[in-house]
Amino acid sequence: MAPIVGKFKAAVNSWVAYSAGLRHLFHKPYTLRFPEQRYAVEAGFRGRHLLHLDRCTGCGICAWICPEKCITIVQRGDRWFPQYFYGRCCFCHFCTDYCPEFALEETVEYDIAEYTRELLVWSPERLAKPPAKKDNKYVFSVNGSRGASQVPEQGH
Amino acid sequence: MQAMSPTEPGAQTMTLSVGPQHSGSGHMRLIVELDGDIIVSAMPDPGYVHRGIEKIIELRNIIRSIPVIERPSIIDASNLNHAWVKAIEELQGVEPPARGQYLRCLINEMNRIMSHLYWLSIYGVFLGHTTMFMWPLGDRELFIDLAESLTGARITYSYLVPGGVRRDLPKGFAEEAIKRTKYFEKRLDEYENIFFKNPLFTSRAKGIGILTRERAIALGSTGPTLRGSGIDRDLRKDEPYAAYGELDFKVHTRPGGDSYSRAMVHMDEMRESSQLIRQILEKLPSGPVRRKAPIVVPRGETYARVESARGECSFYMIGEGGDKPYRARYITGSYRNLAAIPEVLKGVRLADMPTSWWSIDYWPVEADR
Amino acid sequence: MTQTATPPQTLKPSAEGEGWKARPIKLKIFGNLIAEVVHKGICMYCGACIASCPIDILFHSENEEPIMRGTCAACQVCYYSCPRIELPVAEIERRVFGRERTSEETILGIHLGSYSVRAKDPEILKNAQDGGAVSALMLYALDQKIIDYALVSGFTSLQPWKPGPMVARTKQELVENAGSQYTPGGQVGGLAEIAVPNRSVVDFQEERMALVGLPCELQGFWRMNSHWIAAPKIGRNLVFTIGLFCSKVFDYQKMMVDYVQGERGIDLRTVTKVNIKKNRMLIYTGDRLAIDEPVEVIAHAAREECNICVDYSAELADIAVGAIGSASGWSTVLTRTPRGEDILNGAVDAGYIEMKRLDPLGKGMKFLETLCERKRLRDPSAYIRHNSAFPRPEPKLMPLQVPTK
Amino acid sequence: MSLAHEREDSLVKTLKESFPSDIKEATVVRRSRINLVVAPDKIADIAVFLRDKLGYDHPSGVSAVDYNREGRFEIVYHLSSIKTRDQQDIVINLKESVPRNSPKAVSLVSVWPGVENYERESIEMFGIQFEGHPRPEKLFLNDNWDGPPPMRKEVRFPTD
Repeated sequence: MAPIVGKFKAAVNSWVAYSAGLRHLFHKPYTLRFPEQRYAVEAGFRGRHLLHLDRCTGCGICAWICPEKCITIVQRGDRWFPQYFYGRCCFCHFCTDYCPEFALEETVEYDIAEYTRELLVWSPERLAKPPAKKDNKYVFSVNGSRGASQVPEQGH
Repeated sequence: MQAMSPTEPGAQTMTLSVGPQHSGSGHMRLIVELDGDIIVSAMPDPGYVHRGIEKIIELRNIIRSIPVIERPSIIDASNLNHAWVKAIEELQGVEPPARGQYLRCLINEMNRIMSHLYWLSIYGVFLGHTTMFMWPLGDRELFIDLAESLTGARITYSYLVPGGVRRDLPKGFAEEAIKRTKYFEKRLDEYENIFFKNPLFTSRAKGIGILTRERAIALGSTGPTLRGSGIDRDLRKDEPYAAYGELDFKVHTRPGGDSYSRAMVHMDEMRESSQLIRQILEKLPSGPVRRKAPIVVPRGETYARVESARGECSFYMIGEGGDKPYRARYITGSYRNLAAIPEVLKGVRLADMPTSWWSIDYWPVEADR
Repeated sequence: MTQTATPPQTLKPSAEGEGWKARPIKLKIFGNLIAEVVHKGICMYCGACIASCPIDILFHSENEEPIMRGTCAACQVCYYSCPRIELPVAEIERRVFGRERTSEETILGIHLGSYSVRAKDPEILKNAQDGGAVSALMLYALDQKIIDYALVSGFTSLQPWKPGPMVARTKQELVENAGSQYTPGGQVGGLAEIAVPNRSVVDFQEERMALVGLPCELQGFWRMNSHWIAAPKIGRNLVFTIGLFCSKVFDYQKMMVDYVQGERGIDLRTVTKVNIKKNRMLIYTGDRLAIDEPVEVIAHAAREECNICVDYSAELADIAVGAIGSASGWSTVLTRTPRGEDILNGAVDAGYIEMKRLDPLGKGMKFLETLCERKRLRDPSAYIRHNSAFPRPEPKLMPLQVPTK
Repeated sequence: MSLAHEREDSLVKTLKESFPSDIKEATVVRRSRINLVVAPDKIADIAVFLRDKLGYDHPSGVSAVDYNREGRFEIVYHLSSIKTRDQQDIVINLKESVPRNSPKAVSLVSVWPGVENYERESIEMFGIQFEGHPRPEKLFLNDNWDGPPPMRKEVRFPTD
């Protein structure tokens, strides 16, 4: 008797499994096609650093605290500024935390890939440029019944 | 359906080298002795992703070591970070403020869910169940998004520092988190319908890869592997740290000791953690989130341990007063479950090897350090 | 291997400060601070260096001087946060008050009004030094959510009556830490020690704070916030400061431990109030007056670091509070900024304090001015390399014109 | 350092009574942490006593520390107990010191099977020989590593 009941339960369970899968046939996918649809990260996202040249005193705390030692202090005229090598940076942002002067900030720019390693070395002037404004942003939102999906950002 | 008993010794057996390849999460090799289809013995050969983190820690000061100690298991970064920070604070005698403790528990529980979800998706793809590969990885985005607004990073947060946490809660975090955890619990029920009740899985997991209670204790296994053999051992309850003393939650165990019960322990813990997140957000006290702590490891020694997603992650740290520890012995959950793998794979059919092996949630990167 | 771009010609000069200075080859690190300030005996233990250190390795210590635990990163921030190295008062006043002080305000500094204030709450009055103005104003600011917590000087360490920075969020904590202590406590150091603002730039719920401090501590705070190498990040969540009148401060070991507990044999734990008034030292245990002696008895305990301080009436505070110039049981309050004025009037309307105007030409204010003047005549230049640029009165005093409101 | 230590003190007392001569030092370091320094030759039967009588059957790890200034290796067995419910949070650090020039120790795999991997790591990282170890080969380092044991203090890497 038991194997028949077992077989019947197995059939029911597998039907439950298939129906659970089929129900999601018409849900929208999560995936975003990157360059066209861009993921909207929030203000505090730890992306590329932004250097305020006027506040930086060249004290070197960022180079001292950097776990990957990817910051070197370079001289510009008679002042000193950090220069970042993004080939080694792990974006832990201890530098922005420990900078005593508000001179380093997080930006939401995360696409900083380059073709050559030399271009990954960001000089202070390049760090000082604010990130470019990018549109076609998508926000990950959850609405109870319909489920989670990526919806275009309302530009809040 | 009990697994076949291993054949008598001396029978003609074939040794098979499974690996070294990216076995779901880092390279590792299994030298498996087969008698026909049944695994007679399995000997893990770890070490392909060994980076010598214990040596690196001795050369860097304690703040610069934080990203290093998170690398063994980046999807469970904040629990490992918590073990490191707890060891330093015990030596320094610094006590983070209450709000900092609660935020630590919040990020730990979110990390536990993300780690279990990643485990579940690899579990699905090991059994060829690609829907089970897509869904958990997709739903992980719920919590990655929350962690990104809280700490600024998606996966490796380096959010805990000696003395507290680095940032306070952003505005509107609590409502969003409560909405997402409720939605997530509905998704967990769907996982059970499509995967855990599915006979395709249960027939390959129930009764497979038995780890008896005595062997689990003797081998020193920990985390869901231990709790899957019916032992209610959870550091958050036995040795309450951070704010776990003030939170009430249940430790989930399953008596079976087979792959199925280990898997279901993961599922129960995910529900428990999402309920814990809501509870933490309710009881969150006000006040500063960080206390000033020196970048110094005072003289002395301590053995601090934390319940990470894969089990107890511990630091035996010896300080001698400088800003670097004299010795930091780093034992992670997977390293302790390494001894259970041969035990679990004995007598299992080769086709069922992935289910019983991956139910231990063995993470080669975390074991090799 | 690195592409060095051409150096930018037109780098904008910094918002405040002297513009560009070549990076000195010889960096001024904590060692220089110790040599030029602490060992020269002019460190008044305000705690500005302790708060400003970016990597948090400077700490309070037993013998009232900053100590370093760990390895220094040579960033010069602590050196340029110390008010005893250099104190450009004119520039700080432009920053705090928006204008420099006029010639009549040479002695009392910029102040909008002078009042006599007493707290209405009996619980505050019981513990207060005189009128309980500081605790009452803080309580008003806490209740009206102007601030989230107040950094007051309380009893932190294990030794009884050893002051230290304390975070006060509730009335109970305020009352507990009310009353002045006449020994230094490193108040500004509490900014990084206890009330650590999260240092990241993104504006999360920033906790607003008010600071109570001696005149030298306020000098340290504003020095830390004005020099371009110092740490502007630390005080950014400050709403207003309350300064205390102060003639000089005593050494904890010599005054409390050796004299009061040693010679006079009074257990410091039982001491409830210490008051130095009209050149007499009054020490109460319970409500019994245990010691009533002239101040000269502990003259040897006076810290000689205070001999060079010329600021009696907390000239850089929003609200300056003290006992001199009012009847006993009342506190004299000088409001120096519009913000201070609003808080004081708000406290009166909300019924936290009762207030009487003090006539600027009256006997009390005259006495206050003479004390300020006597302190102003101390000669700081012998100690500080750069003169501390506190304006010095002309030799003979012109009669003050009544400032038209 | 905090609260009451009766459980830990009673444990230390029972240990001292049962092995008066062999235990060099038994101290309560921190809340629920006990250090137990024993002579290398007596560690085996102390281990059996710990496992059977006191119920410390769950090994949490083995650490080896290179005190090169004192010329010794220290091998620490971290033991916790699951059998006795009320001692779930206590960890006993069973320590033994072996001389640095001839680091020989007795393997405790027979007492706790779980320590096999940790001892293998100490073999390859510090060069300590464990007698009676079932498989004393390398664990993490690859087979053709002929360099010195990397975790010793005299092996200096270029500090970054």
